[in-house]
Formats: sequence, C-alpha cells, structure tokens
Amino acid sequence: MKLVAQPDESALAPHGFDFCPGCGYGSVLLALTDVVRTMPQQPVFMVDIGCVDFMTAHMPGDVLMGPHGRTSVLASGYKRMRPERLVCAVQGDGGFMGLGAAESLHTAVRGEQITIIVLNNGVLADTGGQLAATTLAGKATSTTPEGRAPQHGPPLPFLEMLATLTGVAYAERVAIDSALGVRRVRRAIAKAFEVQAAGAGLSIVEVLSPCPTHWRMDSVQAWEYITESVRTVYPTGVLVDRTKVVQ
Amino acid sequence: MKLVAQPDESALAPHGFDFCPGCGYGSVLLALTDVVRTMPQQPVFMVDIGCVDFMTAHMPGDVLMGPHGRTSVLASGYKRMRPERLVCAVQGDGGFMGLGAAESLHTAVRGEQITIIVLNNGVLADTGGQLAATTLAGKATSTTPEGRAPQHGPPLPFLEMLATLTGVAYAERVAIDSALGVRRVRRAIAKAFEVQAAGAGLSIVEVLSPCPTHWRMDSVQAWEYITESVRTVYPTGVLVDRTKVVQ
Amino acid sequence: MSEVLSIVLTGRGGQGVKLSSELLAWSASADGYNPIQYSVYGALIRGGEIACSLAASREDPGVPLRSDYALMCAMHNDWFDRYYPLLVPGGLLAYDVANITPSSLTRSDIEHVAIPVAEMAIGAGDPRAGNMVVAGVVANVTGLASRDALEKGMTEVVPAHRADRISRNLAAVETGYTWAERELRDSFAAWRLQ
Amino acid sequence: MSEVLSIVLTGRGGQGVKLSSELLAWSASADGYNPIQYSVYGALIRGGEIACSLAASREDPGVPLRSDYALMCAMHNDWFDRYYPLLVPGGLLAYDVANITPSSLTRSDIEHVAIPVAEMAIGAGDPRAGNMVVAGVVANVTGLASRDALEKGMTEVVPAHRADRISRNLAAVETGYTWAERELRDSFAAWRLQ
Amino acid sequence: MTTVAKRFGSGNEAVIDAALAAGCHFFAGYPVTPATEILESAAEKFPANNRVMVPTEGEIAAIHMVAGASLAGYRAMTATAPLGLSLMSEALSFFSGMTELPGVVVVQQRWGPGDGSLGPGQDGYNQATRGCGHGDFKMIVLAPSTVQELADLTILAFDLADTYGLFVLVLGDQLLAIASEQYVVSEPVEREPRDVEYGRGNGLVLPELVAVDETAGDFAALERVGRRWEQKFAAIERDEARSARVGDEGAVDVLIVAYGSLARIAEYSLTQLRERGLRVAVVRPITLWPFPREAVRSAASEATLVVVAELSMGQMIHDVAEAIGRRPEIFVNWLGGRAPSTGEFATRVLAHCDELQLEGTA
Amino acid sequence: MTTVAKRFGSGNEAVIDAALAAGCHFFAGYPVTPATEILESAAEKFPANNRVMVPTEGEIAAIHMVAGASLAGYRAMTATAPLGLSLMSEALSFFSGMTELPGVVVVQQRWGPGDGSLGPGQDGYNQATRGCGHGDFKMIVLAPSTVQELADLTILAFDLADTYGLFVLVLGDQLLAIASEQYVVSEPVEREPRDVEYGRGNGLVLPELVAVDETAGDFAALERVGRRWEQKFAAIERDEARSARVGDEGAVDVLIVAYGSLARIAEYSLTQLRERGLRVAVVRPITLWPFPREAVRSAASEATLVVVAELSMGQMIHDVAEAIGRRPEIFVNWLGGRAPSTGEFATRVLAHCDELQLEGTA
Amino acid sequence: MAKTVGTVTIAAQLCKGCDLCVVVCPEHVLAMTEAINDKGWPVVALVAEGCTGCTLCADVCPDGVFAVYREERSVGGGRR
Amino acid sequence: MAKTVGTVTIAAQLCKGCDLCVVVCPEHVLAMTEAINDKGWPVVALVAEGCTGCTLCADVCPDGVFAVYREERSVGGGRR
Ligand SMILES: Cc1ncc(C[n+]2csc(CCOP(=O)(O)OP(=O)(O)O)c2C)c(N)n1
Ligand SMILES: Cc1ncc(C[n+]2csc(CCOP(=O)(O)OP(=O)(O)O)c2C)c(N)n1
Ligand code: SF4
Ligand code: SF4
Ligand code: SF4
Ligand code: SF4
Ligand code: SF4
Ligand code: SF4
Ligand SMILES: [Mg+2]
Ligand SMILES: [Mg+2]
Repeated sequence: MKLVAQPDESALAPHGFDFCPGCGYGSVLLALTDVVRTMPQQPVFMVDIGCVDFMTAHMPGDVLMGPHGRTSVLASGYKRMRPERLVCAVQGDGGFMGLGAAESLHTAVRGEQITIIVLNNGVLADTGGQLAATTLAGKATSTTPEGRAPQHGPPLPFLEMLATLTGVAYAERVAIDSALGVRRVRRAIAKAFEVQAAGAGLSIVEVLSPCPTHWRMDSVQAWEYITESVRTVYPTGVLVDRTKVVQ
Repeated sequence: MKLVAQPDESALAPHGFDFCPGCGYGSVLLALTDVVRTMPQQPVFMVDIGCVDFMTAHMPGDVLMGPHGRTSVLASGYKRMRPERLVCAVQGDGGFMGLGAAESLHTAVRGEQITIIVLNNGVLADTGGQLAATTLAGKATSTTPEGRAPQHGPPLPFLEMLATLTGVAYAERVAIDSALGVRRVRRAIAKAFEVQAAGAGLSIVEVLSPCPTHWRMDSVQAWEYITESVRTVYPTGVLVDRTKVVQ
Repeated sequence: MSEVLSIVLTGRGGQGVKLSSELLAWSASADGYNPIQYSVYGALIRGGEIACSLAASREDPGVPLRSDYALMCAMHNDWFDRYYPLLVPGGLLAYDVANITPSSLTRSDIEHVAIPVAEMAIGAGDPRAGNMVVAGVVANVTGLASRDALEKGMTEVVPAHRADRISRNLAAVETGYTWAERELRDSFAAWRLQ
Repeated sequence: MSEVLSIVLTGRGGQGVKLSSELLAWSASADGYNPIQYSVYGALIRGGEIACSLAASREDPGVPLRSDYALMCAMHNDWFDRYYPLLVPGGLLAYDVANITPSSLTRSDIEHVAIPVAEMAIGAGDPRAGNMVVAGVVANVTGLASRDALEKGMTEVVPAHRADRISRNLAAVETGYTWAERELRDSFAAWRLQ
Repeated sequence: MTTVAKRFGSGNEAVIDAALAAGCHFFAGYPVTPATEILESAAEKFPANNRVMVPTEGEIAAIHMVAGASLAGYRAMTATAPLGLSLMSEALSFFSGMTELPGVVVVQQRWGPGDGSLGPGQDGYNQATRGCGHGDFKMIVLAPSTVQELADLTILAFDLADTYGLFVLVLGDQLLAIASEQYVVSEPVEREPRDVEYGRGNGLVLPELVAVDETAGDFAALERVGRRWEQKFAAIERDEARSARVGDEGAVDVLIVAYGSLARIAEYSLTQLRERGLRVAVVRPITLWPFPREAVRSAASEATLVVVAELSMGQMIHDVAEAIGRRPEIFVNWLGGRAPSTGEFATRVLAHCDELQLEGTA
Repeated sequence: MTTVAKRFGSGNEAVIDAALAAGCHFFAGYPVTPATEILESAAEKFPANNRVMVPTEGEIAAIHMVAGASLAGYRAMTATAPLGLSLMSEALSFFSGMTELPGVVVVQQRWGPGDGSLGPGQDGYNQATRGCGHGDFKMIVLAPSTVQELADLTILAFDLADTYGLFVLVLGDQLLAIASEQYVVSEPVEREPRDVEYGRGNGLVLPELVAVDETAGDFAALERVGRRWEQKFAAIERDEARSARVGDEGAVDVLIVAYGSLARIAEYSLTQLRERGLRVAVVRPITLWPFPREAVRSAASEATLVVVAELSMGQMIHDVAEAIGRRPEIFVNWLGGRAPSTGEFATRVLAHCDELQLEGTA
Repeated sequence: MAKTVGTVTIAAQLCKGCDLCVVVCPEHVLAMTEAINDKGWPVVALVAEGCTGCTLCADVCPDGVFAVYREERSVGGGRR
Repeated sequence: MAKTVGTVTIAAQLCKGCDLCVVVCPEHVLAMTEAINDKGWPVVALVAEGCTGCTLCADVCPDGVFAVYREERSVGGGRR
C-alpha cells in the first residue's frame, strides 16, 4: 500500500511532544513541519515563552527563544540584517496581545517582513491558565474564578485591528477544531511564508488552538468549544490579503 | 463693557505657560480649565512625561505626573479605588501610542471609567522632535532626517482602532487649527467628562496639536499643516459614541 | 524512631501525585500534626516528573527539601532513581506494581511493598483515581491522618470547579486505607506517627 | 594671562545662545585651538535659561564645568546672577544693552561693555540674529576664531534643513566682528588668545 | 478585636491572608512562576473580601495600577518573580524613589538570568537591594525564611511602606512560595484610606522634584530634595536593620551568614556540624536593605571562619565583605535552581572547614 | 588601512563615529535625555554608511531589535539613559546573561529616581554594575571620563562583547554626552557578520539553558551551565579590570577614588589640593565591573585618607569599601543633577581634611 | 441700529508673538510690535479701532493673553 | 469496481489518549484501549477492518501517532 500520510520524524524526535493530551500546539508543530519540508529554505524561528516554548526543540529550523511577548521585534531585528532569510515568530496570545501588545502593534505598523504565528488558546496556559486578552466573556480562569466579567473587558479582536494597518500584508485566522481546520492551518502557514518571500509585508496567522487542560474539558469538548463559542467571537478566514492588491 | 472672554488666572499663574510660541498645548490647557470651572468637581489628573508635562503646574486639579507612556493605567488604578472622582490622563502621542501602546490598548479593552486626553503633535516633542507613531509620511524628524519612509511604516490610526472596542464609550478627534477648532476642543473635553460621570466607559479625546518648533514652521503654517495635511490622515470628528446606544 | 516522619511521593504530573500529597498534608494538619509539604517538578514539561516531599511532626517538621525519607511511594519509573537512594535504611518503598520495573528494586536494607493501584482504583469505581488510592495507603500506614481528617482535607484540596469529584475520590482513598490496614499492618510499624 | 581662556554666554534658549557658542567652539577648533564647550539648561522649560561654557587652549582646555570665566556675554537677565560672580577679577562682562538691567552691574573689579545687539542685528538685515552678532564680537575680542574659521564653523553648526540661513548669519557675525575690532580694541587685550 | 486563625497552606497563600490582615485593598498582577499562586489566591479572596483585584496584561500595567491605588490612599500590592521585577523597575524608581508612594511587592525568587530555571534560587538580591531601577533610591527589602515569617513580614512591609513612603519588597523564593506549612494570621481588616496630602499650587502636585523645579531649572533646589532623601535612607539604615541569630552564643568556630530558605536549611544543618565538634551559629539578615551590618560585623568578630551561603554566584557576599572588612573565608553556593538538603549543606561546609584545617572548640 | 580623522563634537556624536569605526552595522533606539543625540547622529550616519538604524516605539523594542541583529551576526547597539536601561533590564538579563549574545549599550547618566533631574549625575552605577535585571549575570561596564575616551571605550566595548559573549555597557554621563571636544576616531569600517554557531538538534537552539534542560527537568545540568558562567565571570574579573592613576606617585596624603566626568574634575582639582601642601592622587576605575579592586586596594594601602566622590548618594563607595576593607574616611557627593567645578570640588575635600586634621606631607 | 463694539486687554508679558491672533482677527486691529517682553518675545498690540469683541483672538491665543469686552451701542438716528 | 482500502500504523508511545482520532474516524475503526504507554497515557488501536486510508486521523492527531497507507483494489466481477 502507498504511504499517504506520515508525520515528520525529526519533528517528533526524540520522544514526541510534551503538550497535554489534545493540545492544539502539536497540530501546529506538525503543520509547520509539513509546510517547511516543501520549502526551499528553512526559516529561522523566534519562539516566545509559554506552553509555546515546548515547541523549541522540535522546530524545523534554527530557533531562538525570546523574552515573553517580544519575539516579533526580536525577529524584526534579525530580518533587517538578514533579508534573504525567512524569519518566523511563534507567540502565544498572552505574549502577542497582552504583554507585548505594543511591540506587536508596531511590528505591524512598520510592516516588518516577517511571519508571525499566534497561538490563541484563550489563556496564559504555561503559568496555569490565567485570564488572557482572548478569554471569552464568562469563561472561568484561575485569575477570574467567577468568569471573565465586565470589569475585565471583553475579548480583544487584535487581529481585526492589526488587519486595518497597511503594513500587514496578510492576516488569516484558522482553527484547530476539525480535520479540515488542521489542513487550513497548513495552508495558511504556507501562504504566510509565500507572502514573506515576496517581500509584501508582515504576514500573520492566528490559530485558535484548544487547551483542554485549562479549559477544563476533554479534547473533544475543546474542539466543540472552538467551533461553537470561540469562532463566534473570533471568526476564521482571511482578514486581509494585500498581496492581491499589489499584483 | 461686558467681559466676554478671559482666561482663568489660576491656570496662567504664576508666569504663564512654558510652551513654545504657537504651541497648541496652551490652548488645550486653557480649554481644560474652562471646562473644569463649570464642573461640580475638579478631576484628578495623571500627566504623562513630555512637553505635556509642562502642564503639570497649571492643571485645574490635583496632579500626579507618571512614568512615560503609562498614565492611563496609573489613572485606572486610582479610579478603581475612587470611583466617585473624575480621573483624567493627559498624554502625548508618543507615550500613548508608542511606548505605552500596550497599556493604552488594555485600558480601552477593560473599558476603564476614565478620560484620556491625547495630544497628537506628530513628534516626540520634549526630546527634540523625533519620529512618533503619528508622524506623517515623508515628514522629516530628527531621527528620520530624510523623512518618514516606508521602512518606518505609515502613521498609526490608533484612535480608529481603539474605537472598535466596546470598552471605549466615546472617542473624538479634534484639531487646533482654527478658532472653531479650539471651541471644539472644549466641547469634546466637556463631553468626555460627562461620559465618565455617567460611568459609560472610557472616553478619549485626541487633539491634533501644532508643534511649530519641531515641524520647523511658524505658528500660522503649523495651523495650515494641520488643516491641509494632518487632518487628511487623521480626520476629525466623533469616532464613536456608545452612550447613544446605551440610552 | 525519629520525631519527624519524612515521606516522598514520586511519579508523573498527570497521575495526580501532587493532589495526593496535598491531601495528606492538609489531613495531617487537621489531625494536629505540623506538616511541611513541597513539590519538585521536572522543568518545562506538561505532565512531567514530580516528587512531593512531606514531613510531619507533633513539633517542628524542619525544612521542605529532605534527604531522609522513611517512606517512598513510587508511582512511575521517572525520578525513581533520584529518590530511591534517599530512603533511610529500614525505610519502606511502596510502589505501583504496574509502573515500576521490578529490576530497579535493588536495595536490601529497606522493605518493598507492591500496591495494586490500578486494580484498586477500578474497584473503587474510578480508574483514574490511583493517586487517591495511594493517599489512602500512606495515610493508614503512617498514621498521618484519620478517615475524618481525610474527609476534611479533601474538601480543602479539591478546587471548587471540581467539587463533583469529591465523593469518587473519597471512595478511592477508603479503598487504599482499608487495603493497607489489612495488608500492611506490620510494615512500617516502627515509623508510624502516634 | 592664563593658558586657558574660559568664557560663558548666558541668556534664554530662544535667543540662540547655544548656536553662538557652538559656532565659536567649532571655529576655534578649525583655527587650531583645543576647545571644550558645554551648555547648562534650566530644566523643564522651553526657551528657558541657558548658559554655554567655552574653554579653549592650545593645549588641554580642562573640564567642561568652569568657575573661572575671563569673559561673560550676558544676553538676558536670566541667570545673570548665577554667572556674574564667576567672572575672575580683571575679566570682562559684555552685555546686551537692551536686555540687562544696568543696576545689576555692581562689580568694580571687572570691566563692563554694552553691546547694541539689536541695533547691529537689524543693521545686518536680520533682527533675530543677535546671537550671531554676539558670536562675532566674542570671536574678535578673544582671538578665538578668524573670519575664515567662522565661515567654516558656520557650515558645521547650522543644521542642513536651515542651510538657507547661513549667509544671513555670516553677515551678522561680520557686523559684530567689525564692531568689536573698532570698539573693543583694547578691552580684554590681556586675555586674548594668540 | 481581630481573631487569629491557624491555617495550613503554601507561602503564596499566606501572602494573601497576610495582605488581607494588613488591610490591603488592592491587588494587580501578572502571573509568573513561582509567584502565580499569589495572584490566584488574590483573585479568590480579594473580591470575596470586598477588595479589588485586577489581572493585568503585564507587569508594567500591574505596578502602575498599584501606584494609582496607593495614590488614592489605599494599601496596594503586587507579586512577581525577579524576572517581572525587572519590568517593574522603571516604575518603582519613579513611584518609590521619586513620588514616595507606599506600596508592597512580594518577589518570589527562582534562579538564573532570562527566563532561567524554575527551581529555587536567590538571584534577585542585587536587584532588590540596590539595582532595581535607575536612580538614587532604595527600597526596604525583607527576607523571610518560613511561611509564617513570610506572612508576618508581608504585614510589616505595609507598615514600613506607610511609615517611610516607599515600596517595600518582600523577597521570598521558590521554596517558600510553594512549600505548605501551618501559619497563623489574623482575620481580614478593612482600612480607611490614608490622607494624601502634598498640596501646593492648584492642587496636589507630585513628584516634589517637579514641584520644586517647576520654573527655575534650579539644581540647587533639586539637590535639597536629594539631601532630604539621603537623610531618610540614612534613618532607615540606622533604625530598621533586622537580623536573627541561631546556634551557639558568643565565640564560634564557624559563623554562617545566609538568608531566606537557605538560612533555614543552614539552621537545620547545625546539628550535623556540631557532631564534628564545631561551635556554630547562623546569622540571618532579615532586612537585606538596610543590611544588618553591625550584627554581622560583631558576630564575625567572634568567629574563626565566616561562611557565606547563597543560591547564586555570590551577591550578598559583597555586603558581608563590606560589613566585616574582609572577604569571608568560605563561600558555598548552589546554582541552576537547585537547593541543598541539610545534609548536603553541612557536608559542603565541612569540606571547606577541613581544607582550612579548622579545629573545633566544642 | 583605515584613516584617522580629528573631529570636534559632543560625546554623543563621538559614540556614533566610534561605532562606525568598530564596524557596528545596526542601531535601534528610543530618545531620552541626555542620550538622544546619539540616536540622532545614528539616524544621520548609519544610513549614510549603508547600515541600519531603526527608531523604535520604546526601549523594550530597541533592545530586542539589537538582540535580533546580534543573533544575525552583526555588531549592534543602542543608547539610552539609566531610565531607559531599567526598561531594557529584563531583556538584557535574557540576551546577555542567558543567551550570551554580544551587544553594546551606551548609557548616559543623569541624576535621580524616576524621571529625576536632567543635569549630570551618576545614578546608574548600582544598576549597571550589579542590578540591571534579575538573575545571576554580569555585564562589563566601562566608564570614560573624556569624549576621546568615550569613543575609545565604545570601540573596546564591541571587542569585549564579542570576546566574552555578553552585553557591554558604556556608562557615560550628561557632561560627557553634551560637552563638545576634539577627538580622534578612525573611518567607518564594514565588518562581516560573525558565524553564529550553537548548533544542536534540528538546528541552532538558544538559550543553552533550554537546550540542556529540554526534557529532563535536570537541575544538575542547569547547575553545570551556571558553573560555566561563574567561571566566565571569574575570568573577566581576573583579566579585564582597568583603572588609571593621576597625581603623585607612591604614598599620598589623600587618595581620591572617582570615575567618569567627576574623576576628570577631581584630576583638575589636584593643583588646588597640592597648594595646601598635600600629596594627592586620583585613582579612576575605568571598568566599574569588574571593579579594579586590586588597584584601589594597593593605592589605598599607601594613603592616609581615602576620599570617594560621586554624583549620587553613594553607590561605588561600597565597592571601594569592600576593596580596601574599611569605610573610606571621606565621602563627598553632589545630588540633584549638579556637578561641582574643580574649585568647589577641592574646597569640599579640603574642608573634610581640615575636619580630620590632616597634615600635608608635600 | 445697534452696532457691536468691543475691545481687548492684552497681557503683554504672556505674549509670545506667535501671530495667530493677528491672522485670525477679522477686523485686522491687532499687529505685532517691535517691543520685546521680559520673556524675550515680541508682543502684540491693539493698533486700530474697530474691535467687535468677537473673541476669536481669545479663542486662538495659546497663552491666554486676551480679555475681551463687548457691548451693543446704538449708532445713527435709526430710521423707522 | 474499485474500492479504496487503507490501514494505519500507530506509534503507541506517542499517543496520549485524547480521543480525537476515535471521534473523527468515519469508519469507526479506532478505539481507546486499556493499555497505558510509558508516558502513562492510554493508547489508541486499530480495532476493526474497514479503514479507507482517508487520513483524517492523521490530520487530527496532535501527536503524530499515525502513518496512513492506502491503495485502490478492484472488487467484485465487474459487470460491463
Ligand atoms: C516578563 C514575564 N512575565 C511573566 C512570565 C511568566 N510567563 C511565562 S509563560 C506565560 C504566559 C504565556 O501565555 P501565552 O503567551 O498565551 O502562551 P501559552 O502558554 O498560552 O502558550 C507567563 C505569564 C515571563 N516568562 N516573563
Ligand atoms: C521610559 C522613558 N523613555 C524615554 C523618556 C524620554 N522622554 C521624555 S518625553 C519623551 C517624548 C514624549 O513624546 P510625546 O509622548 O509625544 O509627548 P510630547 O513631548 O510630544 O508632548 C521621551 C521619549 C522617558 N521620560 N521615559
Ligand atoms: S496547558 Fe493548554 S496549551 Fe499548554 S500544553 Fe496543555 S493543553 Fe496545550
Ligand atoms: S516643542 Fe512643540 S509641543 Fe513642545 S512646547 Fe514647543 S511647540 Fe509645544
Ligand atoms: S475680539 Fe475679535 S475683533 Fe477684537 S481684537 Fe479680538 S479678534 Fe479682533
Ligand atoms: S496669539 Fe497670543 S501669544 Fe500669539 S501673538 Fe497673539 S497674543 Fe501673542
Ligand atoms: S485513515 Fe481514516 S478510516 Fe483509517 S483509521 Fe484513520 S480516520 Fe479511520
Ligand atoms: S488523536 Fe493521537 S494522541 Fe489522540 S488518541 Fe488518537 S492517536 Fe492518541
Ligand atoms: Mg495562550
Ligand atoms: Mg508628541
């Protein structure tokens, strides 16, 4: 029989991933590896602190872990000096939209020629599931035990805001809540690197990623939560594609 | 004859303002004083660092100067403990949209019950007129001697972005480029405090303010520059008024 | 017999080792002991290695980091090697029979007892409550906590949003407690707290 | 005569005092002197007080902060009081006749010279170029910089986006230079740099 | 009268019980290991006790919110690790050093630069005692060694902050943060806001530096403010230095200087050291700034060997050296997020003593 | 061969000329008095010399961009005041301490906590030498006292950064920043990027702490990394301490220890001190970390009185005290953004000498 | 018929000579003078009759220099 | 007629028992077992015939457990 699907062994080496069961980060890593192995050059990755940093050892390319929230500017500094390389920042929602929001925003303003993959799991996961900018209204976290309430504000539509900036050449939101969703993650990441290779500006892929552990659900419920709740607040799709205008 | 217009003496005490000739900040201070003297209570002001901090001694109320860029959160902390008081952060564009963009953004996300007056003069004025997020494309500054170029990104429409957040109850942009403009500054500030008093959420007034010194123009040219150039990029008007929806 | 009883539970985070240890500490406190409890994690790993140190005494239990364990409860091969040598001579190793490689049990100066954790957990109605079985075993064998104290402790350590698990957990604790009463009556007698 | 000539220009930022001082320093450097120049501002004020210290020598000019001025050029009452006492005995105070209150001129151990700054500036075609007039006066009276050097210095200190001012500025410098040559030939002779 | 309750819990939980007992009404913070549980405990207990808890988007926002609440007259706090303290340092210089607002920051140390190791460490000593932010200012630094003391010093921190008008850092560590013990703290207390009075001009204007300097560019006036601060810090150095001594009295063979959890480990290692015939004592600084120079100096003057022990490459050792006028004879340390057991501690010290051929006098 | 040009300009301008001569290819920064002119000069000269200058939205972005450029193999720098250094401190701990990337930060000191005073000060000593950011790490700190030396040490900073894999701080001050003098710097040099090789696993993984610890939670492995760092810092302490001595040789009545611009003022005050019959010398630390302990100790051992002078409440004085094993007899300082003239300096020192009834031996 | 007449007082010490009032005055009754105030700035003056008290100068002046006075005066015979 | 037949191999040591593949498999040929792997997680197994090699399990598995194989087989006599 013909082999039709197989994960990249080097991504899984040496003992597989260290994420919780059902964590979407594994899917993102596999998607990223799949995309990169078809590319002529390996990108260099700047990985943020968070559960996301468990990706470090599995990345399909050179990696620098950076201080929490600021990997977008770190990546920009690198890219400014190495315009010939593909540079990719991988960040959690807490880092990208919270702690590092100023740096993320101005990376978009400047239209840095990099790719950012944002993992939106609705919590600060690595520290134990605290409120993040992306937590849905009403959702309980360890710092909002009664649920996200009005005084915490509603979830932040950061990608929608950034998409209004002309420095953002491409912005797409995808979701890990079905097989199709996972395929779209691959497609979106591939597209983002194409945009970068074309020098069109900043490309951002936001992935709605299940965190069964801190959502206090099983993996299947977590997928359903994305489909039924998260995606109504954070709709998936291409938010902006300025490469079309360019052509 | 009847006295029909007179600036508040206490605002000008002891020796008038220390701004450059034609600086819009004096007009903002006078407008603020005019508004406050008709109000039943004096607000407390959190003034950012910048040319804006020359306002400190002239404010119609208690003042705390705060670290550069973060006065919105400082004000929020105060207001959370003193909900009965009116609290107002006064910030330059550099502080509000650059250094402190993350804090400004999340103040808006949380819909803090304060008023923010943002002084958009298109430069980091106090330090000598460097590039700010708001500098118009092509405009020369001391850190962009050849003018703001594509690699610096275009001017940031931050207020437009914030206005999309439901925590922002009221957002208006006004301009100091005519007598009418100055009157609108007064009206907008008055409205912002009303919104705060009603507990409707965050109110923001962005003032396009001439900086003849760093724009390298005379005062009259600076007004014209606002009218002809700045306002095409930063249109004046009410960007959002969610109090209407509430009623 | 030392005045301070010092025990360690090792395993993987996903097994709920920490909850067992916290339960034991809280319950011991409720029973009038003065416990100190401290967990060491393998860095950077979800569900990674964990070791929970628990010392208790009627008086001052001393420092959180120990190297004088009278009892080690091993639920997984991970970190077994790190803590096995820290058992004092004459001490007891109680281990999950399904998870510990028998060839690792090399010391002759201590006693070894196999616990049929999975079997008891399934028997108690919750295959994932092995950690609670173990807590019951330890409570009984050490004399750290009575059934009453364990019940009180349980309401303290289970987070509010998981309160529905309390009764299932208590059933598993009870299974371990009774098993130890029956099977381990004489093991560890010298160390048992009064 | 000391080997180091030390002068101070005081006034308000808006008057362009700093530009004069920089011009003098650059020009002195171009003429082979070793100058050190340093400005003190009144904090937090636009167009506020300013004092520019300038020391020059054929050798080591010493530190930037001075208290041994042979020449003070006062363009405004602000900070007059702060620097007037720092003139060494036998030194020269040159002051803008329109801006300094005569009653302040209390010392008898120094020489005082009034400069008709505004008049000369208007005469040179630019009423706002008083600072340049003063630079011309100082250059001449101290021997710090030749006409050639002043011309070179001017292109260094005027920012590129204001290059159109160079010729007007030079006219004002020239006015001051000539005036001093004529009016102050003997003042300050003892201190003049060679 | 407030009642006193015996509790069992982690150091992180004790911090919040203590804060409530101290009448703290405001908490803002951002999670970071090993201080996160403090936030989580505040999130539960502050609202339940009618107080305000704001989970912020980062450390910078947290410390500014705390300053705002403090300006409003309320006792306010945050908690973090040295990592987060770095991000707060600019604001602390401003609010503690310049505007003299009171506030409390509990800092649970781990080890290492950057995001370092998650294990126990004492890598924040330098930062806390003298380098936290630019500028010529000091914060009082309290170093507890048990969960009970962590609670007690948290309460003291609020008092000292109010007395002197500055931020007080409670410098704990990972062991203290997550170890659970019994502790006693009184019930929550509601506290009226203090009067905030710096009035001048049109109203209150802070900071004083701006007020005095507002029109004159008057460096002499600024210097007067500096001199007042200098005196305030001198007074604190004179009056607030605290330390504790455990072990043999008087002259000893070995004097161990250590703070925090490591001091506790040192204290329990004394038995083992005494078994080798040594007279031994531990002097434990409780205030790291002001450093208890006199207590350390006088104890060292009666000791044959001085041992400094740290979970770092050597930070406090410089204060000890300055206090005793010589380099301590023995330095023992553990890095990487590793702390020793009492046995390992004693062994390491004894190895050095043997090398130096120390003869015990006990 | 590079040519050497004599220039006239401020210290801030000299920094950029020196950076170009050192082959620095990247500058990112945010303005702050008195370092702003460095940015402005970079904005002019970096693009003109085919290099990259990015004016960022703040200090945090600036230092991260610099780290990114450094990772790309290029010499990279930023400039700020202690105020801005506070905001960079978290990143410096990460990039200098943990990932060992080379980089240079020029820090022009003013005075005071918070936004303090704009006048000259030395309020960043503590921060720069030991507290800049959490964590157990050190950065080399160079302290120039003239514009020429500011240029020279900026070049040295790049070399040291590459040699040791860390950030080097050039700690200037407001006087150095804005005073104009003649200086000599060679012409701009283009430099090939260095190889960045830390390869392992799928590729380069930084930081090493993560690499070693990736699967095992192995604190012992982490400790080994810590021990390597400890050795690196010990080697720097041994090999890189620098100082200069001016004044009378050998035994002196008064030994002044000062750094930076204040040392220069002290040096010029020697004439006036000698007029009083004193034998006097200034020892000037050029590296603040590593502190030139041996040079200070040996000079002090031949001095009747040791004077420490600072534009702060006393920061370096602790290093001096540690080095000489006693508290220096005289401490003179100026606060508020005020620096003394040479005359005022001498007068202040003499007043203390008189109080201590010092008899001159010259 | 009623005519609006007005006048302004000028706090010359506060003026910075920015010219905005001069440009904005619809009656062209303000002008910059040669005089320099204590702060070193040229100052504005009311140089002609015809001020209507419209307050535009007060609105635009960033330095609070103007107080404006106004009254209605009846002028002419008033035809009915 | 051609029928697509497939199979999967399962790297049981990588499985974490999250159940996603079980739920997504259109042929219901995957099931959770009682077995626990070295990491302590229950593992999935191919428990029935009928896998079509659709790759959905491989798509959804976050831990890269599956390799999927497929081929076209002709079935039946094929009526023309
Ligand atoms: C400056 C700083 N503050 C706090 C932390 C502690 N911390 C580590 S990861 C993390 C949260 C990460 O959340 P997110 O970015 O959403 O990533 P996730 O864990 O969800 O993947 C925090 C707060 C840190 N590393 N650095
Ligand atoms: C953390 C920090 N970085 C830099 C500075 C220096 N600084 C003071 S004011 C200012 C710029 C202010 O610009 P803006 O906010 O636009 O206010 P403006 O001066 O234009 O009123 C800067 C960079 C500072 N005070 N704090
Ligand atoms: S905590 Fe959430 S995000 Fe982190 S590994 Fe587990 S499931 Fe994934
Ligand atoms: S520099 Fe610009 S903003 Fe600042 S006072 Fe002058 S005109 Fe106003
Ligand atoms: S009030 Fe009107 S008419 Fe009178 S001076 Fe002012 S602008 Fe002119
Ligand atoms: S607008 Fe005001 S400051 Fe400007 S010229 Fe007129 S009176 Fe003077
Ligand atoms: S390939 Fe398709 S049919 Fe086969 S096991 Fe996977 S999901 Fe089921
Ligand atoms: S999806 Fe993967 S990890 Fe989850 S149960 Fe299936 S095989 Fe196991
Ligand atoms: Mg997250
Ligand atoms: Mg501005």
